[in-house]
Amino acid sequence: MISTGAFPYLLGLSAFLFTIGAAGVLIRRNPIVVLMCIELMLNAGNIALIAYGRFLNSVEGQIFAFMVIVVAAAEVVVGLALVTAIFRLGRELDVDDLSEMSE
Amino acid sequence: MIGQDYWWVLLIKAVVVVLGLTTIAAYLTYAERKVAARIQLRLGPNRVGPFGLLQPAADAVKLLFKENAAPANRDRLLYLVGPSLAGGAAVLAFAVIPMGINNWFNYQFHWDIAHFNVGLLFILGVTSLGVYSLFLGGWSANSKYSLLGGLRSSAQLISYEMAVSFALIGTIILAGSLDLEQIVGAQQQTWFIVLQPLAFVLYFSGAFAETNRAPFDLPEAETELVAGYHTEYGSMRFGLYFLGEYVNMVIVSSIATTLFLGGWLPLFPFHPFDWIPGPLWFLGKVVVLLFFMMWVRWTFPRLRYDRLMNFGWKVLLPLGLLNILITGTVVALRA
Amino acid sequence: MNVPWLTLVIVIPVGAALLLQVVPRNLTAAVKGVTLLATAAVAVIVGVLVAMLPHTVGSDQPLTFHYEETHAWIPGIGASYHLGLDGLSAWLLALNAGVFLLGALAVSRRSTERLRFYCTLLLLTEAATAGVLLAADLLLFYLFWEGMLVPLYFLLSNYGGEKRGPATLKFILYTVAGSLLMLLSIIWLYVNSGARSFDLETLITSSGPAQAVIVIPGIHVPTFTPQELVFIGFALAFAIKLPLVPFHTWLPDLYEACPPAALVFFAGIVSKLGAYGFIRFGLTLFPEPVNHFKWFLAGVAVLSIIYGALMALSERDIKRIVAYASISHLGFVALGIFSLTQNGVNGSIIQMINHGIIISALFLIVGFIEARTGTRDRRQIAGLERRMPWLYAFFLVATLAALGMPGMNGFVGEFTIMLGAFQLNWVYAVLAGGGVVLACWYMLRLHQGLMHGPPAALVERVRDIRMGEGLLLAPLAALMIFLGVYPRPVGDLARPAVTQYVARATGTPVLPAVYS
Amino acid sequence: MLAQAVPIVPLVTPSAKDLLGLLPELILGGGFVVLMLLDLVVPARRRAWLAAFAFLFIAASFGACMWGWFDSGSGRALYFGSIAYDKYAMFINAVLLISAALVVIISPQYLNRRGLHYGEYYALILAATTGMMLLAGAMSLMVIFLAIELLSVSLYILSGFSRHEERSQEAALKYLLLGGFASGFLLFGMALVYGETGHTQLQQIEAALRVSTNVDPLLLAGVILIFIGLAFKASLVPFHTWTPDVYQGAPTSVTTFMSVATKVAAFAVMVRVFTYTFPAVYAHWQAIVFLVAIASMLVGNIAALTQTSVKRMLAYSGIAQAGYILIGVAVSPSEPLGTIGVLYYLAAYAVTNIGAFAVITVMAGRGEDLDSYAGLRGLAYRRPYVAAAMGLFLLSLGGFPPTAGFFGKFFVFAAAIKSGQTSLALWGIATSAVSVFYYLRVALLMYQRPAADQPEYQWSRSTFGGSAVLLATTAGTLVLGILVTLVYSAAAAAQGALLPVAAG
Amino acid sequence: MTALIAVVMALAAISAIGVVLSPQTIYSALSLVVTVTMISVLFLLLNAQFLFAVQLIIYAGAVMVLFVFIIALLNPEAEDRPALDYRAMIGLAAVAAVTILVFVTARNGITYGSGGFRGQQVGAASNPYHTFAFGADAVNAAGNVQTVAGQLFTTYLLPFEITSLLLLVAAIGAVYLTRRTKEAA
Repeated sequence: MISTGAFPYLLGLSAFLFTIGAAGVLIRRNPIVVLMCIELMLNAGNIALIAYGRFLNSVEGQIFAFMVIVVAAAEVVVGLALVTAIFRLGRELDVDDLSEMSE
Repeated sequence: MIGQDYWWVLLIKAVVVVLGLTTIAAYLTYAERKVAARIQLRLGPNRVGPFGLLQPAADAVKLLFKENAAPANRDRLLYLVGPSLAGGAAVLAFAVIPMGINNWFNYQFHWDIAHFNVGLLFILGVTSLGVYSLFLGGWSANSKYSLLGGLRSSAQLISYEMAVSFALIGTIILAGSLDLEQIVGAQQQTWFIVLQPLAFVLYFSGAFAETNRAPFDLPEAETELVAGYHTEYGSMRFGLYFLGEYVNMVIVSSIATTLFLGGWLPLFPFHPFDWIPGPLWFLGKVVVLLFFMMWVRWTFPRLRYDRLMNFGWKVLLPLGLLNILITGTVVALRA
Repeated sequence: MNVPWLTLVIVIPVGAALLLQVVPRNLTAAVKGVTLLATAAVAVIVGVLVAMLPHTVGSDQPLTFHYEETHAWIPGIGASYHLGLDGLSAWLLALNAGVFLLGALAVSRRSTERLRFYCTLLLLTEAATAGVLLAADLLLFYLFWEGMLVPLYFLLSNYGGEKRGPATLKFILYTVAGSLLMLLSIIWLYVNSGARSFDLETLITSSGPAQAVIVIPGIHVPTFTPQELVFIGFALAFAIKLPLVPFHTWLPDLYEACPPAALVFFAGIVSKLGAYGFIRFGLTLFPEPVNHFKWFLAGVAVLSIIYGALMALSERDIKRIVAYASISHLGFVALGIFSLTQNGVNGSIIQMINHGIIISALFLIVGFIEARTGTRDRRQIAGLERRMPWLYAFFLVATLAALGMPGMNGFVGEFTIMLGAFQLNWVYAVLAGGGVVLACWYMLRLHQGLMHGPPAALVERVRDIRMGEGLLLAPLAALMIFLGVYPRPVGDLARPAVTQYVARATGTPVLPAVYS
Repeated sequence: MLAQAVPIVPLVTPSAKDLLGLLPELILGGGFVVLMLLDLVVPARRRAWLAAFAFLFIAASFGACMWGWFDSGSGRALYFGSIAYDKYAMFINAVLLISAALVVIISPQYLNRRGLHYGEYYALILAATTGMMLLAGAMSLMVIFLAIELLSVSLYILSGFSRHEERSQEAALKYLLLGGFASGFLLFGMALVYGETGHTQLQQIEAALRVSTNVDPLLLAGVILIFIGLAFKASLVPFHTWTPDVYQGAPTSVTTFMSVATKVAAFAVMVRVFTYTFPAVYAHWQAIVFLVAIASMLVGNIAALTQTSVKRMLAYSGIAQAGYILIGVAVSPSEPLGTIGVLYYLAAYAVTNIGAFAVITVMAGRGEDLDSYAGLRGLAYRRPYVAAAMGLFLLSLGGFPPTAGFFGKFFVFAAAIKSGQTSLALWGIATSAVSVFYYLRVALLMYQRPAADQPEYQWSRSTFGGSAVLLATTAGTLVLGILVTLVYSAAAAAQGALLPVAAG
Repeated sequence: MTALIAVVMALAAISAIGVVLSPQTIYSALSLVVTVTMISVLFLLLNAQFLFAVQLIIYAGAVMVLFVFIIALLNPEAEDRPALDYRAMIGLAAVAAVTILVFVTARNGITYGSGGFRGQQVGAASNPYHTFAFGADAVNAAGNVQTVAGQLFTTYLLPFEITSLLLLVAAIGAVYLTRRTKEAA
């Protein structure tokens, strides 16, 4: 299967996805897209976990990643529920505008 | 592990399976019309070729040469992606369906593309992607009928996928493995349809919904939605959706065969039944199930949408859980 | 004698303050009654304690505390509830009790609107200041020192003249900044003492020698040792409170905005606490730094004397004149302390008491004048002598005391301090003498301007002070004269403690108690 | 090819004793489920019963905590090193439970007034508290991550609990998006730490770090990413941007809970992870924690100066307070006073801040929050006791003796000086002096006469529950400021028994 | 096989860029579908079959469908800001820098040397909990689903139970937040 030599590439990919997700959170304004960028970050973490776990012969990485997927699902459910609720109240979806309170 | 075959063996297998599936799917359209005709006391297609056997080919030619009519304000890319994906997930899932094992000249030949130690998980995972094809078809056309159809189908698929997965877990508990070959092997004595009748019923009911067939064909209900998510598709793009639906039928039947009907195992484990090669047994069982699906389609009325969702969530899912509970308890007690 | 008298001194006002919360707000008589009763009770207890205080030097202890109370408070870090009274704090405590009693008496009956809140704050302030004077544990001391600001803040910001907002804020920010630095120093002392205790007596005996920070070996660079830095932390807090000159700017503004009744105890005791801190903590904990800085600090004190006097000369607002006079007087106190001589420190203590009495009287008088004429501009007032003969008499006594007329108490303190200053260096004494001359000038000018000459327009209708007001001033005036003629009680009581303090500061061994 | 399915690793199931050690969390988690079921049968008018039930569960859990505190069998890790059963966790649990109980007591009145009285509220409060308690004991990166998510998801929902108010929903969404962002950092950091040490259990990570000689950049990156993730939760600068908006938008009773409990839990885990698991690489993370502490103190206090809304002011003040608490983490791990200071500060902050927010909650009018400074003006004239309590809380936040806040600051400053980081204490003291300005400004406002043209604000009458909470927090603020040794000795005991170091 | 890995990784990376830079929300979502699918393939190649299935079923099959669903329902309009403005440029530069840095660090053999991963060596020395009790290839021999499941319900029971609580909370919250009530305007 994948040899140890691929590890740097895997970790590099993981870092790439993580940073691009983080950059996405910072530059995008649509909350749905921001949520997706967060998913990207969590996925990046999962890649790192599983790649490490594979080469450490440890299942902890996989179990951790499994939990993370569950967490991500929970977060998305609540996030999208909020997005729907706000949309129902008749607001444009824009993170930068989510500052009715800041004067 | 995905298997120990040479790469060219894999390639040949893959080509054969893809071609075979398309052909079977094509001829299923023919079979469907024939069955429908019989049930409705008609003849069905009988003009093209002997008994109308070339009808699928004629249809294919017609679809291919028809003019492409597409909505003007569609999403151009996704409009194409949708049909292209149709059936793709199903074909992918077929890669791990085992149709038998032969030992030729010390070369262990698996009648599948990839032998995979968690085949069932693979199938569950891959089939969950099928929803995108329907959704994209419905969404990209920018028409309310297709959108509603797309959303309905997605919701339906997701709801029933849960129920279907739960139904399958009983067999996994019994077989103690996720490897499809091992699951089949565990049915050497008794098919799981005997041990898990409820699970089979649950799975197959869910399978109707997953393939969008009557009585659960709400997403493409002609009378309400003007054919649903593929309303705005014509010619071969429509053909692809059409094909995909029948490939899906083959897949769900194959899964049911593998998990409940003993896969490639003969009906009775002795001569002369075991002279018939495994793959043929497998195909035979699949054909029976396919016929059953068609039969149901032309004899059952369609459910209302809310009833459909209720049925999935409030009947199939609890029953599936109950089945897991009972099976698990029994297995735990016997161990 | 198992009664925790010192705790009672703190607890009685707090208990009374809590009791006030359940007294209905409109029952002004009851509110005043409770306040008076509490302050009077404290005054009685303190009076008895001071009267019975032994005039001895502690034999085996570095400091001479009496009526000590020690309980574990935060044993985990070695902080204890340690109270004690000695000759240094005894008279200040008496002054404290006295000015708060006066303050309680001076509460105007007409301002009933928020009397209860006012009285609550007054009582809490009294508890805090008493705590400051009694605490023998550094953490406990800090607790009261900083806690004192809380009631004062509300008092000043709620009841005062129009400019009270900024003035109060200035005061609080100055003092908070200073005391936070002191907190830092306290923690440093605690951490580096080795004894892991906040107890003053323990810290005095266990503080190690100061280590100089050597920047370049072999070359003397004037840097501060850590202990000097810590001393600076303390000194800043005390200098701000006192206040010494560069840190004095909050004082005139605040006194100007402060309600007259509150000024009695504010000016009477709060500013003395800075000086008290210098003696109690500065001299004992930091003998070397104090010795090191004494020239500089005494210089600052002289500057305060002269600057305060000059500012008092240039002001027209009588309240501000008294405020600057106060700065000048407190400069004397500081000068006495930093002379690091027995005479000087003793004089400082006497002067603190005297100044407390004088300044209370002066502010009361200023308050009466302002209430009657409606102005504080000294040029708009003249000829009060005829309209207010009683006030005239009291004012005369206070003026003479303030300018240091022999026979009045101000003279005793200033004279003793000058003696101490002379022992330090004659220049200081001469300059301080200049301050006395200036004091004569501005005080007499003020007195003349206000009292003599033809009555000004504003003075036409004023009436003399009432009986009650007169009774407030009478004991103060009596004390001014009494202490001027017979200052021995104060000096004798303070002497044993001062001997110890000065001995520690100058590094000379404690002489056997010479009781003359 | 038909390999037999045999278990490869011997499977060891956790023992029943482990379950007993987790009793406080179990009671609360069970309470969450029970409340959801009760919500189905309790009629809408009787929802106050749910509050009573929630309170009972919290009380029972508190009892279990007390039992755990005195249990001689504590001081070990349960579930194969997943969660600690030690006095430290019990201390934090107690603080969390008291906070939750106080919030539950003031909530019915507030929720009724705002038309938000739904059963989910109490259930979610219990769920969030469960998450925080799990976090307080967490001994594995997995449990830390999941507990943080459990508490965060519950709080996201609670922040958006006012469904028909845009402000609340937007606050919740903002909180969720930034919280999710933080989770990403946390997870990636955990992945790196796991990969570089080979473990997710803190005890083993600590042991591994002690053994290893060279320090990998990726490991340090992981440590720092974990810090960033936790700093978000504790709202430290520069990861604080969500705080004011969320505090202001969320229903006040939720803000009360959130402002205190989240911080308590976040710092609890921060101490366990940084001070006791990563001491081997202290030299590498010290500078960042140091800078973040200073930045929090500065930004929080300076930004609070210009606020005109009480909730926002308290939000910024909370940021500054977090900076002070962080001093206790930034000092050398070998200095026990740092941890004790953090614990004391957290307890002090909990009572004080709950009190301050409780005043706003209790005074809230129908359908709107008491939010602006102008709304507080003249409070002392109409509600003298409430105003006096609020004044006390503000003084405590400002660090005046003899209140709880003073000793919180005192202990962390003492720890800083003791471990030779006087500059931290100096920054703390300088910013404290600044903070006096805005705390006293609000205090003064309450004691000012209401202006003639001021619109008459509808202050509500305090109910029995509200008064009880104010009384309790007032008493707590004073007790922590005077009878210091009660909590100090408990904190010292908690620090002494802190896993993972106490075990090894 | 190497080619396959390279293609999968490249696709994952490219589609991730697509998530961030797509002007239309739906394209972002579909790009993310591609990313998670490719990641699932990576999981498969990394011998994490269970995670592969979970990733596909939960992420691609449920979470992303939910996204797509909501997008279709709400139909949010395209953002007015150009996707590739200066902020995006800075962001991408940072991304490139971080990626290269991490890659080089991992590559330089600090993380693992001839004796295997550092974590493994250190871990083996300090481990009382048998996490490495599987031999080097025990995980690879049979489907590691069993190993994962066995550990999940024994050693990692507590975290597993917390996830159940978490899901319950999320479900309740989603229902609460989206429930229509009479007082809704």
